[in-house]
Amino acid sequence: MSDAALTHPLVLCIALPLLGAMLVTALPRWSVRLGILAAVATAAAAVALAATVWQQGTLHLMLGGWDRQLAIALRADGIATALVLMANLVALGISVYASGYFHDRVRVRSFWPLWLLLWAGLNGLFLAGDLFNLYVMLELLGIAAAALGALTGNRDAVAANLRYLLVGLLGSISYLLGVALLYTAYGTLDLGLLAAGIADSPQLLAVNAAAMTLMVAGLALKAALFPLHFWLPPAHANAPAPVSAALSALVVKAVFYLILRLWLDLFWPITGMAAAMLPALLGAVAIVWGSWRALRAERLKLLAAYSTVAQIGYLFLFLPLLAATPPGPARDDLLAALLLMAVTHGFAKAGFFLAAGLVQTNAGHDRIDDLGGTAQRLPATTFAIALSGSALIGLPPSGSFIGKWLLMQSAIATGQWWWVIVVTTGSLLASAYVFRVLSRAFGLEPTPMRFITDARAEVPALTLALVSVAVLGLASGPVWTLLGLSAAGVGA
Amino acid sequence: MSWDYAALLPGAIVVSSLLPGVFIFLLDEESHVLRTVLNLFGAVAKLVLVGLLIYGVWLGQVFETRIAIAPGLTLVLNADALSVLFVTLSTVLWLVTTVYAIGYLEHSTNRSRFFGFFSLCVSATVGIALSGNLLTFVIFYEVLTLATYPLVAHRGTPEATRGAKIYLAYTLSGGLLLLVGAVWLRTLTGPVDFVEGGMLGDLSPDLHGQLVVIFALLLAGLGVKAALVPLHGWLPQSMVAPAPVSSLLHAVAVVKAGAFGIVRVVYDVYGVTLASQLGLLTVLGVLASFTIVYGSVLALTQDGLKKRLAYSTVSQVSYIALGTSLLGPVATVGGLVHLVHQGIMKITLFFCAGNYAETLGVAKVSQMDGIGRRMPLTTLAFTVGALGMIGLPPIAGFVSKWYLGLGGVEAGQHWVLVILASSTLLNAGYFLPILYRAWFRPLPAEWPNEHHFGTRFETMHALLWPPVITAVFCLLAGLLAAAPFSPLEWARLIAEREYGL
Amino acid sequence: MSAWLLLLAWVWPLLLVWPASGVRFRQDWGASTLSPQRSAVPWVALGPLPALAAALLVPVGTELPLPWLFLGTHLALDATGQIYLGFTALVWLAAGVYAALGERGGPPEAPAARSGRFDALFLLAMAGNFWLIVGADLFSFYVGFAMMGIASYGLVVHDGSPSALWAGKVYLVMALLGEVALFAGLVMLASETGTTRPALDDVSALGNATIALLLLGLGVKAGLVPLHLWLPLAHPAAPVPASAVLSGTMIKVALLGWFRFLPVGDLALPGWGHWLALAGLATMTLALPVGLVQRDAKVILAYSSIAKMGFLMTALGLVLVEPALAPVGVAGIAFYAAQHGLAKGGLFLGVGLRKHAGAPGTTAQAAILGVMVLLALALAGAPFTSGAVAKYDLKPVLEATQWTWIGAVVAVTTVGTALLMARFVWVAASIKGHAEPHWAWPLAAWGLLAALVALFPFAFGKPAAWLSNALPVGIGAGVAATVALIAALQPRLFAPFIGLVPAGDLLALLTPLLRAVKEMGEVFLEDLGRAWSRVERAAFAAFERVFGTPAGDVERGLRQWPVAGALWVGISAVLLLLLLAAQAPGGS
Amino acid sequence: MLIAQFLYGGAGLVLFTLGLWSFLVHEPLLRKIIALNVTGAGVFHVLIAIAYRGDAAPPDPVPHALVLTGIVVAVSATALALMLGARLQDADEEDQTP
Repeated sequence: MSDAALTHPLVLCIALPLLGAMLVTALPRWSVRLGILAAVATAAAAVALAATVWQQGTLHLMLGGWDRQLAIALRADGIATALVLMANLVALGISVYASGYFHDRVRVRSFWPLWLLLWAGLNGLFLAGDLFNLYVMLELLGIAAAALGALTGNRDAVAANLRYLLVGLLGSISYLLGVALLYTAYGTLDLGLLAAGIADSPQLLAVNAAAMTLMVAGLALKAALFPLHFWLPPAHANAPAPVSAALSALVVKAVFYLILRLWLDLFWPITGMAAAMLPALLGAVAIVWGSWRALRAERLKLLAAYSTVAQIGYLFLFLPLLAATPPGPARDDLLAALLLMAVTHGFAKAGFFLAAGLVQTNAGHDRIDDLGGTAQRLPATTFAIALSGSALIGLPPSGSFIGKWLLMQSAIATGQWWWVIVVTTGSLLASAYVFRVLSRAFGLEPTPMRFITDARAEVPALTLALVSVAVLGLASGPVWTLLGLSAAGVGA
Repeated sequence: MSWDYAALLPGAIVVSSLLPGVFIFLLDEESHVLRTVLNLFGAVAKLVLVGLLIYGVWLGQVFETRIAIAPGLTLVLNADALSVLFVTLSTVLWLVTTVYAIGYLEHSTNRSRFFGFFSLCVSATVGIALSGNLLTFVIFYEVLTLATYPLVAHRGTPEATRGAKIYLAYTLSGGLLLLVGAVWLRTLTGPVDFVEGGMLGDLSPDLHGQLVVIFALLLAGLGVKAALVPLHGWLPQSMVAPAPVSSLLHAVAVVKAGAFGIVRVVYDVYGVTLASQLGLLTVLGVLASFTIVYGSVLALTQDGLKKRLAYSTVSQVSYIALGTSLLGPVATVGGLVHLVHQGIMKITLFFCAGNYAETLGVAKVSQMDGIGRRMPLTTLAFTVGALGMIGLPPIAGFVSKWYLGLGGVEAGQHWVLVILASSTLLNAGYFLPILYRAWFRPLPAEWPNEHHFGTRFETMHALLWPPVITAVFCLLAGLLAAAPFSPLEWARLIAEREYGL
Repeated sequence: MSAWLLLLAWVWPLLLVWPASGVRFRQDWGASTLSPQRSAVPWVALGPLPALAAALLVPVGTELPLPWLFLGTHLALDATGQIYLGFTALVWLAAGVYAALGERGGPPEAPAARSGRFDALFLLAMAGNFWLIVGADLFSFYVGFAMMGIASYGLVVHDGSPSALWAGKVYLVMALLGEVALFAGLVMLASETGTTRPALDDVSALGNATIALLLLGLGVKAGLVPLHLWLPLAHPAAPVPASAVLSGTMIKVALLGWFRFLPVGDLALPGWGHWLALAGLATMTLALPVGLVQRDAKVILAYSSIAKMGFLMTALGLVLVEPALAPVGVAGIAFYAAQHGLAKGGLFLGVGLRKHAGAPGTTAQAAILGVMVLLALALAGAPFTSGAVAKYDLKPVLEATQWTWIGAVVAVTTVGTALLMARFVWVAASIKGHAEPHWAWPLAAWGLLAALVALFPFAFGKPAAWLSNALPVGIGAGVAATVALIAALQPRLFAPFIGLVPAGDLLALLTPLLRAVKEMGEVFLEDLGRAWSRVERAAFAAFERVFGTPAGDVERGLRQWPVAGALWVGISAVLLLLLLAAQAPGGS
Repeated sequence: MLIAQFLYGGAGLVLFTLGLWSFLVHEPLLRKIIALNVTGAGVFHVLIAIAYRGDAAPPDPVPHALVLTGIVVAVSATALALMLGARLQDADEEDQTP
């Protein structure tokens, strides 16, 4: 078992970036090359993992040879696999982009170890099968993210990311207390065993409810659910572009993934419609408020950050709809839609931030009102913004279009039509903020002579954006397939 | 899905302009020749494919491309008689417009961007035409919005960006309403396929209330592009676009997409019978009639030639909606045939307006004195288009008007004649003074901004011949209206199928 | 084969439009603008030849179905059509020769270009005129009618003078009104009969609205009072050959339309018939006195045309009342129309010739005046003229009616017509023209036309008819002679009457009203525009207020730890409560 | 001993609450960091209390492992926070003495 286990894609996904982190720390002069190598290897492992899950269904792995109660449990079901695949491809894109982004030696040498650690944390979070490992990965992610975010070193970035770090710690501690309560009651940390325990013990309602509150509230803080998003815009807007991309596209998504896991897998028996309404309501406000603030943002990256606040809101809308939908194809559709929204946003937001970074580097600033010349000079970059922007709005043929379609369909079918109004308003506001940027690309500045000016930076941005629009929108069937293969694992 | 010829052709028709479009984006700005080759290749290839399609449909072959984008959500492209009508219109006019645009933008900037989006725009239009279900329609409808926005904003002047923003605000809001309507309808029925005669007939009467609301949503969404008053505000504003774009927006792509959508929803989703039972046709008829008159009244007051034409479009496109709103095959023929007729007439007018602006710098009606003597061919084409718009025989516009009027009377809605009569008079009111100036007033001593292109003709070839050709189309569509394969005959075929005759 | 002449009759003039216009599209546009040289070939004169040939060679009853053309075309020639085609082609021919070889274009700034335009429009109107005659389906009629109507606008405003422009405007507005009414009428007719080539028994079931629309639509063209307003303005304003065809042929097509689309001879329509007859009488009664007080020869002729059309409408009305009269009536009306068309065309051309052909006082001028007197007599219906013969044919119609007084009225109008013609001759005699060269051909063509008018009674009329009508014409001549004598002795006696009513009579009353309405509309639109722009400005200002000010950092408060923490704790507490409440006994 | 377990656990919860309160209310960074550590300590207390499985049985190793890991995490996080805080202070001082 253990020999085979070490080369299992589940393990490799976590081990490779860790190994890479160690290597780049040990050999800082080679950090870019080693970093890229680790990135490619990790992404390959993630693809291999996806292929395995595609063929075999949900994977389980107990590391260390101990029994289920104690072992480090790894697990990859459809949701996790889809997110891992998304995260790793996005991370690969970010890595390529980052390899040309930093020029200052100190930054280059700090970036790669932290980045690979963050990556390991991400994969760990998606794949961990027990609450404690989830906690460790959560902390790893939080610390690495805050450190990366502060990398630019300017005052605003440091202040914002210090706040982010503290928020993250507070959330983690809250989560840990919840874990402690659950362990008190059930004596296990394994997700599967706990789920069974909670389902069988309605009498432990108070403990369950308290644990859930602590964990979900802690995570909601880290997931920046309105009004707990206060830390996000400054932190994401002031980080270096590749870091912003990772933070907005991946880190927040990973935390949401954990909430979803808890909500659907663990606490499903005790979460009623009422409880689901609260996050959804906050999500709805997040959509409107986040989009509005994005529209009013003066800087491109701040706009993108607020857009993340809004986009996270969409994901929370799914909770009451899931609560109202009995298991069956309709619920599968809903889960797929949720996943599709998350994945699409991952690709799109990463592409957006990378492109924004390019604009910022080129113009020397990212004030939207003064971007005219730059936007027109960089057609490929502007295209990336346009494509990812349409995915953010939810225009066809992006993945989020299908997500929103199914979301609205479910809202109407379950009688919760008010979410349709929210989604519509959000889309309108999103159009407004996206096109506010794009309209800068049409000016009287000289014609750009070629499409791509800086391939290493523009190709990743454009590719990510393109995936969010064309691939996910026109071929989202695999998401269902992945879900179907692991239908047993999710909430049902 | 099987990948045989019949399953590939509709998809190939969409892709035939999409792929060149993508390559054009990637081209360097200086690659004039390659870009022109790609443009023309796309246009001609599409024309050939559409030719194959017409032939196949005529033989009774069924063409359908299906791509499952998600379980239960399928992109369907197929060709029924109605699609063929719109596809042919777009493809033919696209070829003409491409030639025109190549000439028009000869020395302009950002051509790769322009022609890239131009191709996307046509791909989306053709996609709309071939959509086999509401989902597909919605997707291409939105893509069309996105593809046309950069074209409207192309000039980059403050007015252009402003016009483009207004365009976007209207069309995206409309698109959302359409989306909500489509989603809602889907929750009631499952996939909403376009079926001749409608697919909601069997629905329980309990749901009729919801159907009315859904229709309102769909109509609001489609009405924006079709420029139904009061949703028409974007259209005159988007006149800042270059002339080929205005032509495309007003004649082929955008407004037609809206009107075509209304036709689809009424005939192939609701079915005329149900739509009439629910009172929806009356609403549509009233809106269309109001738009027809209102648009023309506003056109009377415009001095800007393109603005006048834009308001004229507002008015004329509603003929299609009017035809749709009248129960009975004759009116249907009138509405459908106007889809084509308005297209060829209006594109002629816009080409001519572009020629005046490019050649002489004339953009206002008040500057057009004697212009017929400086640009006789262009002005002849303009005259044919304008008289056609008024509905004078034997030009195409009369054919539409005749069928609309007859359809109205057959449906017992005699007021339609009043609308048509007022529209005729109003159209005459804003077109004939232009013709009077152009042909009967003396020339000015100097034109605002005159160019010579070194040809023996009044302007460069690429600008001159497209309007002449479309003007000939206008005449032929009228003179040969009863001949086989004329737009009228196709419209008759469609109407027969929709009414199961 | 001869059936194809029906097609050629109107296609041929269309084919000539291009060469006649003299336009060259390839030229050095930098150096000059379009100034087409008048072609050496008299294209315009060649235009009516196939139509004339068709009238002479194509047997009645010939049909040429062309289902692919337009909305399904069916060309055919019936007896009425043959008469119409004949006289129409003749008048167009004479006018065409005049236009091609005599008339020299408008004002000096661009005479050549303007005449190219004139020739093209002249041929278009001609083609329309022929098409509507040879077309048996209502589309052909409408196409021809519209082509003729719109192209004629260009003929009316040809010389570009303010009065011509005004006349053109009035003409165009009324023509369009007529056209939309006709369109609506035809649509309803097609709907009610289910065919676009209505036979007599098809149209017997027309609704009242349809009939009303057809009467109105064609009534404009026919000069039915009060729809005649354009006529006395437009006919004189147009150049002479255009006036000739406007008055000679174009206004007659209204009658043809009524023959085709009303149940003439099939169904008694006493209501509509009487109305039409009365309207015709009213038209005559108004036109004759107003015509008498006009100064301009062409205006007098225009009023005479109105009066004649009034007479024909009366006759048609009576036929509508009594279907049995139709065989006689329809032929009679057609003949009368033909006779009037030829005579009136001749008179209009004569006015032109008086002005330009030869110096005043020459023999040629005297001869022209002599021929004009002859034509005027024919028009007045003097014995041994075509007028008398034509009217004789309509006698049965007038006598059959129960309105016995109508004979008296018609007699009075005959007197009136004679007076009007006398007034015309008086005015025409005093025309002082200036000589222009090259008048041989126009004179020859005109002479031919006049000869036809002169021979008309002997060719078509029964001898019994030659002397009819003598009494009223005689009375008219007598009165006219008396008046002329008095006027010659004491010119100031009648002077106050001349010009008492301006050309266009009722229009003079209407114009201020129309102007007021227009101004009101403009004020209204302006107010509307102002109100709208105020709303727009307000909205824009509101938009600016929001988006013009910097967004600021409104989340600063939220980022205060106590605030954020309290929210966090609060949300947690609510979540906990919701979880507990949902699961508590009694909770849902 | 059950009472001791409860007391220990209860004290942990109290510490958690106090730490939380202090973290939210007090502005200086150092106090916040300390408060967070106190909060963490509260959780660790609870975990240690859980580990007790009666006098006879050895304590449960899992909570202990959690605590140990938690401490490591807390230490590194504290270090990072302090470093960021120091950099912030540097930046502020630079601002004040240009």
